[in-house]
Amino acid sequence: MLRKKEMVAMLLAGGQGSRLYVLTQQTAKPAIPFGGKYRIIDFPLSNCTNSGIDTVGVLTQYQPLELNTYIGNGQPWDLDRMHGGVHILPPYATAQGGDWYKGTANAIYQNINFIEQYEPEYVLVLSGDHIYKMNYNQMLEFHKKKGAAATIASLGVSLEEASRFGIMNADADGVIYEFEEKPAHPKSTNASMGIYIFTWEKLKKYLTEDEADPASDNDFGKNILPAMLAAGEKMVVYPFEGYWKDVGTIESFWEANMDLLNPKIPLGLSDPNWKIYARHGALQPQSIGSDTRIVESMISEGCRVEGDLWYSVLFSGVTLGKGSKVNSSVVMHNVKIGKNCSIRYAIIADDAVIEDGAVIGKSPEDCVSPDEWGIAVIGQGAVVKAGQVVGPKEMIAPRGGDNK
Amino acid sequence: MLRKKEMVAMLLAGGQGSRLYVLTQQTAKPAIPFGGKYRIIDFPLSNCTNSGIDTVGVLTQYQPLELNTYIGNGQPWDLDRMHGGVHILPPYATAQGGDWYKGTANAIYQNINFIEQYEPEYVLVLSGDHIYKMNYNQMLEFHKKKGAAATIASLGVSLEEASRFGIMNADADGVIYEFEEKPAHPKSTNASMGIYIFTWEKLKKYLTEDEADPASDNDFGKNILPAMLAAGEKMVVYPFEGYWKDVGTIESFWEANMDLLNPKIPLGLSDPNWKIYARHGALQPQSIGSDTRIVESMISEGCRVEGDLWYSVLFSGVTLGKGSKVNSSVVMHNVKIGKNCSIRYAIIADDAVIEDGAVIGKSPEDCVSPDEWGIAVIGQGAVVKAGQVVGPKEMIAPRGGDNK
Amino acid sequence: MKAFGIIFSDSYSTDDRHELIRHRSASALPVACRYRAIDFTLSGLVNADVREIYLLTKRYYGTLLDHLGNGKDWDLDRKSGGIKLLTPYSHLDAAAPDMMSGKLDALRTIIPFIKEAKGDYVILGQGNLIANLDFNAVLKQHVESGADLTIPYAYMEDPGERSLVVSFDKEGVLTDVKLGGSGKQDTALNCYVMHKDFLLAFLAQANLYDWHDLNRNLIVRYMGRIRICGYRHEGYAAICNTVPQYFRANMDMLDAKARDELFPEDRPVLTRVQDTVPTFYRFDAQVTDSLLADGCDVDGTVKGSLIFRNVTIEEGAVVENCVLMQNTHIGQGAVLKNVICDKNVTVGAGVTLAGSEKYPYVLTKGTEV
Amino acid sequence: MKAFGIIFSDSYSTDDRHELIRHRSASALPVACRYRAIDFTLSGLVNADVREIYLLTKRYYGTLLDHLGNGKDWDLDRKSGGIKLLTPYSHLDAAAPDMMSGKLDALRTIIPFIKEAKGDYVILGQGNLIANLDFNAVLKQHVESGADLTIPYAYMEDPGERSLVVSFDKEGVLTDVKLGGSGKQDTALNCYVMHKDFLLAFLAQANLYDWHDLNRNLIVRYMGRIRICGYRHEGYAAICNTVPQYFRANMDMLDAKARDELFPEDRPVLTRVQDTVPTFYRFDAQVTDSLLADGCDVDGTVKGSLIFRNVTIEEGAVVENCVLMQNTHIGQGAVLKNVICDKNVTVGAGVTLAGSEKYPYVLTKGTEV
Repeated sequence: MLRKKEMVAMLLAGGQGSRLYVLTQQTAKPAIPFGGKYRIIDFPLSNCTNSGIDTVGVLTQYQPLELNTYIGNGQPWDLDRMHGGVHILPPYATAQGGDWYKGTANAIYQNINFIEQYEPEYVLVLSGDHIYKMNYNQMLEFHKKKGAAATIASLGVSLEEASRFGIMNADADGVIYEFEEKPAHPKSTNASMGIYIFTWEKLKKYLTEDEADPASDNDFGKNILPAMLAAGEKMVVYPFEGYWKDVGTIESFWEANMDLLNPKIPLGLSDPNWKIYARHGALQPQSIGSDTRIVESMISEGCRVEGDLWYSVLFSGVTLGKGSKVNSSVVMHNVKIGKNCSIRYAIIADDAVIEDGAVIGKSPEDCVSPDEWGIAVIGQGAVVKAGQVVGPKEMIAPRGGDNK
Repeated sequence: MLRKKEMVAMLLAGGQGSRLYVLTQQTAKPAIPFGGKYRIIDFPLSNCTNSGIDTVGVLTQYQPLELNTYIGNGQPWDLDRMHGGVHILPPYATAQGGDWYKGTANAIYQNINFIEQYEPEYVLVLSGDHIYKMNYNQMLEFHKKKGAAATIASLGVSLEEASRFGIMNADADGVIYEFEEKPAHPKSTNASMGIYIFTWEKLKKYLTEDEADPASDNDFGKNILPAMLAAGEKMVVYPFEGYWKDVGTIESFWEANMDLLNPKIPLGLSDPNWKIYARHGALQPQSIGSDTRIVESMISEGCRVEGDLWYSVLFSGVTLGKGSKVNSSVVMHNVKIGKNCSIRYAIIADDAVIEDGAVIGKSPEDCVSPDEWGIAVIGQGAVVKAGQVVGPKEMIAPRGGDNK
Repeated sequence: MKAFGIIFSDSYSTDDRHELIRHRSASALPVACRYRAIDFTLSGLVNADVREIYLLTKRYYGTLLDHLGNGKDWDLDRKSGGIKLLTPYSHLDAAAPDMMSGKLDALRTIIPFIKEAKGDYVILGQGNLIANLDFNAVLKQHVESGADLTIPYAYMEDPGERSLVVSFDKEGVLTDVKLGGSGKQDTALNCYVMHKDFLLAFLAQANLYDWHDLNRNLIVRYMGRIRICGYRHEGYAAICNTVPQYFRANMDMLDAKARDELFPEDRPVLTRVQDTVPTFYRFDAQVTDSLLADGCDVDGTVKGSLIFRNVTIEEGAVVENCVLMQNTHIGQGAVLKNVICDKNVTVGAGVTLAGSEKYPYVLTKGTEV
Repeated sequence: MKAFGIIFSDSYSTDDRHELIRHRSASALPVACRYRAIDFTLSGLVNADVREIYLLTKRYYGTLLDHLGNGKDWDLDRKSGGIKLLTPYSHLDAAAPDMMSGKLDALRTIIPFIKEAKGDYVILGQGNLIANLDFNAVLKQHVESGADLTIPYAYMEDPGERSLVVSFDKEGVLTDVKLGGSGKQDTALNCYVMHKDFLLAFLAQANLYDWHDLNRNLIVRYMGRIRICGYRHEGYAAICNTVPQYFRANMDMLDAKARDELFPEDRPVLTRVQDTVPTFYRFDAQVTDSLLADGCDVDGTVKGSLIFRNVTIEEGAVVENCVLMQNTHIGQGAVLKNVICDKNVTVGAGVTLAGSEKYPYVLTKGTEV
């Protein structure tokens, strides 16, 4: 009695995300809090819902508990469906034994049966570490119109940035004739956003062939796409305009949060027609005390603010004590900041406790050399003692975790 | 904002269930269809819901796709909760690497973090291969009243049966002083049903100690329970009265299905106050043709019956052609049986096709010797050709599977 | 080409002698062993991916609400959209017309919701239509034909005096309408497809001239002035405005062809899940040419009947050409012919009841005889 | 000791001059930046594990239905139980009394549902009570005290003329009641806890004698004849029968103690999730002593005010001692003092508005000034 789905989304929730250091020590990357009340995965999931895609597989094998609990039955994203909905897909054992996911392509390969249940014509492959809003349905229309085997979303970058990306060289019609991974001398500026639509029948063929090749890394970028290109499949570029950010490093993660405070950044978080959904707690309204100054900042439910806030993002349930000053920082859920603390250019993860008078981070202008400066990071649940000083670039491990 | 749960259930969905042969070749044991419209796992899940337990972890690593799709968001069992609900818990990787579940105790051990999210006082451990109705909440009241560290549900068996079970020897107050695994000379008849309530704090201690012991099999029956007894923890027997059946073999699985047709068996499937829930398709009512004889049988939605049925269970969507005779058999979902077939003492798994005139199985009285007789089993999606004869005890592999 | 749906819970033109809907919405009529009438229109909309549905209720809609529950069984428990109830007094302004008097009045009370609806096209449906309409096809034809209004119709036997019989020219444009008729007739299915803006303009007009009757004003008055096209539904269709129509529609289900038309595999009919057990056939059961729901326990003889959920038929009882709704209990040796038992009816041992084949004997809800 | 709940969507004793509830149920009053009044009673029941709740509505309950949606946000979208709507005309028999006239009449129309309810005890609640009652504790005391009827009460400032002021003897048994009073008074919270059988017997009595008023007949008439005990609620409590009461209850929320009593961590108050973004504070924002919901955009001065979701306050605007409901827009340089803006109000640039602290200036829904 199952009905077919035109397109199924497979979200690569990825590995450890080690360039986020202490932030991912106990949390899968897509589950990291972002933007005051979201987690990274809320962006691709909400994009799916808003694009009318109601069947999403989330491929994960690393620290899935938080992600699992967070996604739950999918209700916050309207993905609690009778047929379809969101499913977490970890590796599993068969009568022939079991394998961990060897690469992005292998992760999809191992879940061919999941996909085939819905008899889709197309499969959308997404990753879990990008912040953007995108209508995948429009991309699908483009894919169909072009009659492509694969369509890859592409962002126009500057020529100098291009050497940090996977670059797609395409003809005037958008048909790709070459891939270059982080080219020293880029020939074009079409950077791959890691968002693919495949005609399922084609993808299945190449996944199967790739799996049979013991030398393959079983990776989309390294193996599947080049193999398709080499075989002469029609692969096209889908130009995307708008805000897109990879949040795979501490710096880019911090920047992406700061971007939200900039009214000129075209993410449009508040657009009622393209809401970003998230799972919420049941919290009081935010309360602002008697003697505070809050400038160019974002504050969420359940915060109690008695101190000053400049250019910062407070996630829900944060307490900020009297006399404390927070500047250009990201303060995640339920962080408790005591009195007279100074916090600058820092990321403070969920449930951390910053005791009275602690000093965390520094402004770049207060640093002696550019090398001295960097974002200070306090791990989940860590305690910074009263009066303790945490320098710029320093990282404090989460409670129960290892220092670096 | 999470609220505590008094008791969390952990359901050991188990390994391959190899004594069910072709039935489990492509399906995890708890996902096997049972009783006309259920699957085995519906029984413990419905027991949980009916007992007011709304948080269930399902531990599985073998062929989870069907189970995953079946359980989905938990809605059929009313387990689609905002907080709690049913969660499939496969093995996962951490920063230190990942492990498959080594044993029943290790499976729980690996999910300590899942349990601790709910800060439960008690943990209920269930297995996924028993058919019974039980109020776990009454068992919890008993556990609390007794002040036990562990309470084990027990079935009174006959002295001769006792040597096939794990036997618990207890004093007059029900306090256990000895476990015996399949004793040749049983001292008592309290058989363990594999249903445990533990005070979580105690269980956590013994799980952690057990994990540290490299010599352990990490098994509840072999390691955890004896260790607790040896350490002098109070462990009590909870006497259960009612129908209970382990369906771990082809014979016991067939018998349990036949038991449903016997009005004297006290399972009470139809009791409106203790419904067994299941995920349903959207099917027409059952239609019965012009010239049929249906005796002592159970038929589900979507069946089209034109043939005769004696002492059999038809799952939903079965077609039975004119002139065919089915006797003492279990015919699972969407099986198509052609005309003039003879089916006796057989189990036919989902989606199998039995073409016209096929002969499957035999009645015991038609067999020359008792050794000749046994249940014939047709695997999922298998095709039995027109006129083909499948003898008693024979097994036909599922479509795409291996013969034995 | 997104559409939204508006379903009328009642037909506003049912027979007063229709005992089965005296205390329930016409949409809540139990049909075909395990459904309520509304399941067909609701599933039709869901199968066409219409997930924004307004349900306009009148009186005695409690049973209907119980049936719909939170909408989960139709996957209509959505964060935005899903099914929205518009019940009497829920949104009424003192100055608004009465939802009770006619479909057009009911529509006029919900103009603000129509304005805010997200779809461009609107499907007006009626909850007591028994047909599996392919609303995607209707919509597609509506858009491609350039019609202002599209009316689905079917070639039906004896549509009855309260139905609209329709005629079209070669291009499929409506040329004539009349009320009722015997024999096979092209009959309107009380559904309408149009652009949202067209509906709003029509309702503004209706408000200005104080029109009340939907059919009379939208179809009869506008015929020839706007482009009204028909969509021919090829499958089974029935309207249950009277008890005999209701009885016939149920009996039609015994025909496998009608059933396959009503329950095609690719457009399943969804209903409330009740978690009933399979049906048990005991030693003395003799069941032929019948449809049964789950949850029954049969030890008697059943011929050419429809047996709903949780019906018990004891040993020696004979049930012929009957419709027995949920929880009917037929005692030992009772004999029933041409009888409709509404829910929770108990027929004692040995009782004999016989109705006319044309106008069956109806035992109302909860009766014990 | 299982209980079920019955919530009255309206108080049946509100002030006619209460503009804020002219077109919405009293239960749907927006309070404390992000809640509707009913959230408190509903969450109280859910936190006491009561999952069988009947909601009795009267008029204009559309907003309330929108707020409740499918009940998911309170985890009340259950297969059996959950929240059940009893709306006018949904189940009424022609002979039944009118749900509109009084609480007792409304209860008399739902006797069949009370009979079928699964709980042994019933909690009658009122949707416009602003208090986080620990219903588990109330139930426990009710059972242990051997009372026939337990009335939760709180020591409240100026309860107002429509409230019931109660006195008890040393054993906690009700000895006196009077209407209203000024200063601090022990005030009944319009909740009642009793055994289901007691309620049914009382309703049968009410039917026989044609009683209409719940308080007068259940409490005044029975005082001294049955054992009526009080349950003292120690936390914050307010009843919003008048606009000044409503204004005061909101302003009370600026007090952290009152807020902590109303939102204890172990009994969270659940409300409809609206997926709003965090609140933005722009360069010229000056916010002090205020509560704000998510989704606001503040570039002006806000003092001692409650700002609901999606409110915009432009540069140079000053908002003091105000309650601004969802989607209020305050233009550049506007100055507001002691003002309540209902939803979707727009105040133009430079406009100055000032109400009395005791009886604030109310701008009704959608007003543009």
